[in-house]
Amino acid sequence: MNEVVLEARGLTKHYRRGARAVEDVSLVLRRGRVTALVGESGSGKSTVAKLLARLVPATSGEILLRGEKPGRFREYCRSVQMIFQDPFASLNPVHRIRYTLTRPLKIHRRSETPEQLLEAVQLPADFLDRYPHELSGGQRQRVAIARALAAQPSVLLADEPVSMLDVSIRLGVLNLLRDLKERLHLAVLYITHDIASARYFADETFVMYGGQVVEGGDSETVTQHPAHPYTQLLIASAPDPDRPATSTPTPLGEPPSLGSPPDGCRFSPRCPQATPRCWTDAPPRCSLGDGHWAACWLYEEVVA
Amino acid sequence: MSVLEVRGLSVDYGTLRAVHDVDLTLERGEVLGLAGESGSGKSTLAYAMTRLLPPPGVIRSGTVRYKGFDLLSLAPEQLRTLRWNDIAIVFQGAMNALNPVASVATQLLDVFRAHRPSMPRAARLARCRELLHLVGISPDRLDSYPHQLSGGMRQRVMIAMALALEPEIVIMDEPTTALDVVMQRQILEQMMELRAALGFSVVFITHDISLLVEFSDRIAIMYSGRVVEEAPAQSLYRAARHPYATGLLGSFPALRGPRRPLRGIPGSPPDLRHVPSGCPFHPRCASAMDVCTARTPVLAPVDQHRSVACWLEHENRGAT
Amino acid sequence: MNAKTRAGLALLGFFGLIAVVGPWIAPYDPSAMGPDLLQPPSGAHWFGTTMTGQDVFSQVLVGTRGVLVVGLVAGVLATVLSIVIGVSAGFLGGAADELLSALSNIFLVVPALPLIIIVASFLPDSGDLLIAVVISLTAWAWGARVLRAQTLSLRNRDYVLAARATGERTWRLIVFEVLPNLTAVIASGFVGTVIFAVLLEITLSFIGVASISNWNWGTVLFWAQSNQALSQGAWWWFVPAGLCIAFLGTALALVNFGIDEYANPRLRSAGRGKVGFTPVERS
Amino acid sequence: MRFLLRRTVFYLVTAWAAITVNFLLPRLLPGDPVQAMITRFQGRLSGDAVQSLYVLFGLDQNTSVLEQYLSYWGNLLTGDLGLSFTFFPTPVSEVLGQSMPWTLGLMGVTTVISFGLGTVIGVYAGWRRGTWVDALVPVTTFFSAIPYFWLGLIAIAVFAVNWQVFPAAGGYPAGMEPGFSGEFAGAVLYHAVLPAVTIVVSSVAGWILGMRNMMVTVSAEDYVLVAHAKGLSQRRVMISYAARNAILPSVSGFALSLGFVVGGTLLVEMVFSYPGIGYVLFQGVNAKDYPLMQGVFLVVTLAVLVANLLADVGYLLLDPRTRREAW
Amino acid sequence: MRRTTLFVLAAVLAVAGCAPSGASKAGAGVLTVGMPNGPMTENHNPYLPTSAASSLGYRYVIYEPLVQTNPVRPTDKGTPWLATAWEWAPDYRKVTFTPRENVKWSDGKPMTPADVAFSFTLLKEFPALDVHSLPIDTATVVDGKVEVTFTRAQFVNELKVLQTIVVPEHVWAAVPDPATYVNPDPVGTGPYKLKTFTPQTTTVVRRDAYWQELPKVPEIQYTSYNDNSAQTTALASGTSQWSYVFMPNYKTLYVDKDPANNKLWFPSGLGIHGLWINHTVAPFDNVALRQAMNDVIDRDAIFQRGEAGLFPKLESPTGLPRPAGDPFLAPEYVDAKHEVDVPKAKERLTAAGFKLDGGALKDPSGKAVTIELTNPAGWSDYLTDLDIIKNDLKQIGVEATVRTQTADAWTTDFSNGKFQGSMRWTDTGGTPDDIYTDVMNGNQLRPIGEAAGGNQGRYNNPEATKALEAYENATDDATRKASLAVLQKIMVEQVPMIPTSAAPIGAEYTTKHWTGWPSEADPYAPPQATLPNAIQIVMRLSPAS
Repeated sequence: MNEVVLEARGLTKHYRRGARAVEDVSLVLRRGRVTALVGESGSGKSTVAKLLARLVPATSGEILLRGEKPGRFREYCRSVQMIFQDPFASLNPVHRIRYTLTRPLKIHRRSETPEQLLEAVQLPADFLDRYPHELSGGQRQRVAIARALAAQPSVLLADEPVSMLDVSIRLGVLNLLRDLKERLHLAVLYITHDIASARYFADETFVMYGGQVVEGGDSETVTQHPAHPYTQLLIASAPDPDRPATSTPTPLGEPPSLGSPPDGCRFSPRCPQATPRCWTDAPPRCSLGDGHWAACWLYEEVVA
Repeated sequence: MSVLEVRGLSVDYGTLRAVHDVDLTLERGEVLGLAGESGSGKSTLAYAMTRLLPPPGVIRSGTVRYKGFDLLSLAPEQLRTLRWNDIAIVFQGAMNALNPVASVATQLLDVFRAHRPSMPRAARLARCRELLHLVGISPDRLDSYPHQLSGGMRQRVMIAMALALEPEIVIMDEPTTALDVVMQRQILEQMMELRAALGFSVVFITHDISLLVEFSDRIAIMYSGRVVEEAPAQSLYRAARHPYATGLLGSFPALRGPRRPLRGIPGSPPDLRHVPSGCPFHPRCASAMDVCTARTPVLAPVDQHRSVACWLEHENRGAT
Repeated sequence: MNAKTRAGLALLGFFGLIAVVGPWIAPYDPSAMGPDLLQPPSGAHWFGTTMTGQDVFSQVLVGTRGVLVVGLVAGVLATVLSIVIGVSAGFLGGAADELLSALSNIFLVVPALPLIIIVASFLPDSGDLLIAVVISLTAWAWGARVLRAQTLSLRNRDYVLAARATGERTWRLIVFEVLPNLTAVIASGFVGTVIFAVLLEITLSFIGVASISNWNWGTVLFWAQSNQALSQGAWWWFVPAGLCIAFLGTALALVNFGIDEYANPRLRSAGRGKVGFTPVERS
Repeated sequence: MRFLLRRTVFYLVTAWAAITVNFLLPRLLPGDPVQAMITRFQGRLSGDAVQSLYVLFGLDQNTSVLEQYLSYWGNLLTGDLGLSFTFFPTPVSEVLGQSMPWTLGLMGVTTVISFGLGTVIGVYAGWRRGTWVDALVPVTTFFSAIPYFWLGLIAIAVFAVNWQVFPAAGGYPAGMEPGFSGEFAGAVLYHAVLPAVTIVVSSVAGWILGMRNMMVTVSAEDYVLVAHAKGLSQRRVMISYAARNAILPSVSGFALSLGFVVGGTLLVEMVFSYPGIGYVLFQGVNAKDYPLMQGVFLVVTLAVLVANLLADVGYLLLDPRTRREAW
Repeated sequence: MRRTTLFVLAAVLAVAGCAPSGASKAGAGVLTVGMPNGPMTENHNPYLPTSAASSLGYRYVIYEPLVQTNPVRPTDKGTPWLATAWEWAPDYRKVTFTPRENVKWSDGKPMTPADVAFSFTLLKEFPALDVHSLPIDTATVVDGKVEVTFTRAQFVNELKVLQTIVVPEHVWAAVPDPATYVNPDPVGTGPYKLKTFTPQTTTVVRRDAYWQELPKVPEIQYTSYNDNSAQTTALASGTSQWSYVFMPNYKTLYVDKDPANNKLWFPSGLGIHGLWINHTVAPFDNVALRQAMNDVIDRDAIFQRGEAGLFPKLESPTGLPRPAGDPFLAPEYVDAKHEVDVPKAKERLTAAGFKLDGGALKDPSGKAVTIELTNPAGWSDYLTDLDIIKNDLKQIGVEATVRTQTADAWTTDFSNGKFQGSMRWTDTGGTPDDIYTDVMNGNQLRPIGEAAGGNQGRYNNPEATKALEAYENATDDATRKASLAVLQKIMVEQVPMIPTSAAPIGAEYTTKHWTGWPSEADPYAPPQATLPNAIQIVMRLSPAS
């Protein structure tokens, strides 16, 4: 098993206005592995990333870096870096690329040059004197990755790193991330709403719904043999040109309001297999073998 | 039989040419998919057809034939009566497409007020309820304001509004990009049911080609302001001919079946300010030849159902 | 940059030039009393003379510097204050925000003109610079409010978060990440404050709160008014200084149009014709 | 509820702070009311009068500022604003009562007119960008850059002295007795024309520009495009979709400017000798009339606060999005 | 403009304009009086300087004084008014009035000697009402006469005592606090009674009966304009028939509008304006320097340009305006006249050890002589005066700068002795004592930083103080003459303050509707409508044919 770098235990975030964005999330990130966190918009997956990056304080729960409680933020962020979803928003428009890349090198007293960072993300060195608006989306996201690499982190939190990019260049960025992971032996958290890309890119996949992780396990297992009804719905809904024309229509319903989530299982109002118990009691994590688990009453017996 | 015929449409955006000499035909009752990446001109094309392109967009050439009229030659007042009554649009990003300070009812009723002035108020209201019901929203949502609705509900309201006058054509511009996959499927499936029931034609614009393959009858793929390939959805999916179309199809990871290797397309989509000479795709094309850098291929039929704009095809055709 | 902005900058440059060279090119000592009392404009006195025989043209020329200096100094000070308070409040949030917001709200609520009159009467010598300081004290609050709102919206932009995630200190986030993106807002606020300061200074001179020993356009108007120039038919004593103020204010406003258009690209595009009907211009 | 509570706390804190500042400000002024009166009378009131005036104004007792502050609050809470020195022994509330209607009448009405006119022109200028309406913007900007007193004085010179079409000064003819008669109302209107027109001319540009820019910005919003696509009439799109949204910032600006109606009248009333509250403040400041100044400041401050409240409420009513936050 | 406006900053305001004479019924048997004093509140208390009655002057057509005195001719015997006779004790600590009989209050009750005594007692008991701070001891009715005693000699206050107005005891005795009494229904002995009040205009109408022949003016309208400008306009258009207001150019603004009728008369009283010098600031404690400054300051320029020809120039080096001061002039100064004399000034300076070095004056210690002249910003006539003085002083090498302050800051600084030179007025009264006390009374000396009620220049001369005391307390004319001569000598030779202009008691009036106004030719009373003499003028007015 690869070394555990970052561990989250029971992370919970409630916002002041009462939104319960993240509820009791536990995660483990290992060196050299990509962990995917999949969910719809509003499921709380981005909040998890910000919690792990310590950009927002957690309401409860703890984060362990290499098994220890992390110290000062600067030390912490040297090990844990984040890549944001929108490369058009995550680079300050008023700074040249050189500034954006030099700053983290200075902050973390790294000896590399910004040129080396650009090279690592396969961009030419003459990009240093350009402004973000002169770059395409894919190039920007590469710059953002280079910035994250400047600190020589061991963990990379990638929050939907390709969802804002054009389809044709998404692969390039994902492949770059994978290469870097291999080369630098990084632990990567890959957050996405596209479960198909999690299958391709991530070793492990966790599925979030309504602020909670509902299923987790090996990516291939989770995508090919989804256990939780929500994961099943997610996979059934994904666009699929090979899909038989006579598939069952998708059930109607809305994602839960995080302000006042339903009691019990948060998916229960939309769940075609919900039992009265699902409405009242939160389901436990039920292990399905090989590290595959689901938080669903359907698998209670398996646990027992 | 075609309901809409676009011929030689060119659109400038300031000094940039965003749509380049496009021909397109929409058959009655079909779903025509319009695919392409950002800057490919797919949305510009759709808005230009209805002359809704905001400034500084200017239409430079072409005709858009609908029921014997050329939409581009109509006086504003004539065009106004055609709009929505005949051609409705479902916009992307439903958050901004609904007037934030007006209730759902007001915005629905506006349509009747403009196009069915003689319709009694009670009938209008009844129709509004019916429409909401049609798209699966409880009619008591009529008094809601847009911000009180979820993204999916807003998009459904937009669809209800688009269908209010039972138009001939519905243009759907990335109707589901802001929504997650479950909601996306719900809405598209519903739309297709309604189309089957009401019989309108759809122009479906999206960058998600796998979605298009699943939901449309015919697909036109745009690149840098031009249509590069046009073919029935399934045949395009099985065997795309234009290298760009092939690359695009190869960029989507498959959820089912074996893990195919993904190819993707190298390079970046073209910047309209610096369009490459010749075939605009040639810098990213693995099969590029000398001719590709010099001359721009035109869209030409390669078989009964398919047209492609690529020198490879032209050569093939010439060879046979 | 469009024609309006260029016109504004040109006019502003002209006044700036006068502010620099005015005292040297003035044909007379503006305070010197000459023998020609209350004469209409003539070759010798382009803008005529006052009741004590002073040359109005020289007074307007010499007075330009005072107006611009006060406008600029007050503009700079108020802008700095509004940045410090507004941006800090917006960025820091929490108790600091509550406190700083309350401070700016109080300054917005307390009546400004009386406040200035009171503060000015405290000062031993109400010269140009002090007046500028006092004006800036009353002029910063609105800017601070606007900047706070803007900062609030910038604070959680991804690039600020990203910079924070790389380990930047808070002050660096404010100064190097947030502030540069507020440039247009700050510039527009600065120009607005200069307009406000110029008008206020002239008003203060006119009602005799600011020192009248320093020549500025307000002082000219003060003397004209206290001698009832208009009733005496001496329009030349009253009109030039007022028009100068109006032109200076217009120049600044035109510059601000330019800044607005820079900050809001939607204002920039020179769209014409009916909105909602794309023009068809077949070539 | 939370929102309302927060706003309430905000208003209370601001009111307290502003009223305290208002209490302190006059006391920080150099000079005292008696000296000011001696100066005003310039030798007609001999140095001997000083003592009698101190007694008259009740300034002969030495009370600490803190005591004064406490009794000030005590009086304020019972609605007693004290006696004016300038108009001794008329109560401040009476002086204010006498001048407020004039200020509110003139400034209130012109602010409404200016806002209405500016908004309508701004809507058209923004909608018909690049046409002649749009050209009004620089012209009105020029007028707004003119110092108000100068514009007013020129207007008087031209329209009251040169072509005597309007009266130059006052709220009604000297010697006419105020009352609810048609004659009096007519005279008041007639006297208000010149000040009102100059106020509108010098303040309308801000509304035009703000509204125009918002119209331009809003016109590019999707929902305006949708409205066009729906085939609605131009008028309907312009008013119900573009203007209805564009007006939101203007409305809160308008409410706030209503608050400055009371405080912003000094120059108008000075130039046109209008018998309003600005002129009273002017007299009070010159006479070091603490009670009067405090009274005016109080009214001004409360007006601004009430206007802020109005702005909040206006936003609640006009923008359904904020309603959820509030209730 | 300044002082003539009660509200100094009112200068700020505005231009002239012409109120079309809408509702004003000027001419039709109405006398219209105007004052530039701003809106009024209803307050008819005749004692309070803050009341509308005082501000506009109508208190003096409703209430009347015991004796009418003429400040323009202060030594003339007063005219009996509510007192038919009065007699001072030789030490001027007691005065006995013989109240007029057959005088009726406007409520029909007769005026009694008790009312007179009550009026004095009222002033004694309520110091707040006693603006002149008269040291009243007792006021008693003795044999139908009223005896008023004082704790100090009242020779110099004679006019103030005689002008005391009489109020009805039956009304005022019931008033709990006369100082806060707005007197809503004034009851007086005068020929007019209140008709209406509005903040802008107060109207009084003629009563049916009066103790003497009724005046010919049936109604007087007192209008308060907001500022000088509006008042000037009203005068020019004839809307206002009688006012006093400072105008920067009375010929253009007023007289030329109707040269036949628009008149003004600005007679001197016994009060002056001049350049006050701070004697605690070196080298201005040097008399030679003060004399030299006095020598070069051009009174004529100040009269013409600074004071718009309205405030008569002061030519007597004694500081006494003429002709009002004529009876007081010491023989040696009767013909003395100030002349600008630069050479003489330079001589004086050289003799005292000053040096003129390249146009700059150095004091005996070698320091350059500079002076900062201060005045409130709004007071344009003073500021113009200072400008003229600045140019004059340049001739003897004194570098003067002019600085403006707010009126309040200036008032404070001036009384605290924190100034170098300022234009200011002196007190006005019935004898030169008011002027001289204000300028040089040692009893009013206060340290720098402490407010002084007079002698703000901190002129310290025991001889002057002694002479003032002698003058005030003298019991015979010879002593008075002698001490007055000493004071004049000090004024001329020591120059404690540099007098520049007389403080006139001036007014504008039109003869279009009413004639009989006081004038240079017939100086029976000062022409202002706010003085006790106003009723004398109204009595003399008759309709123009």
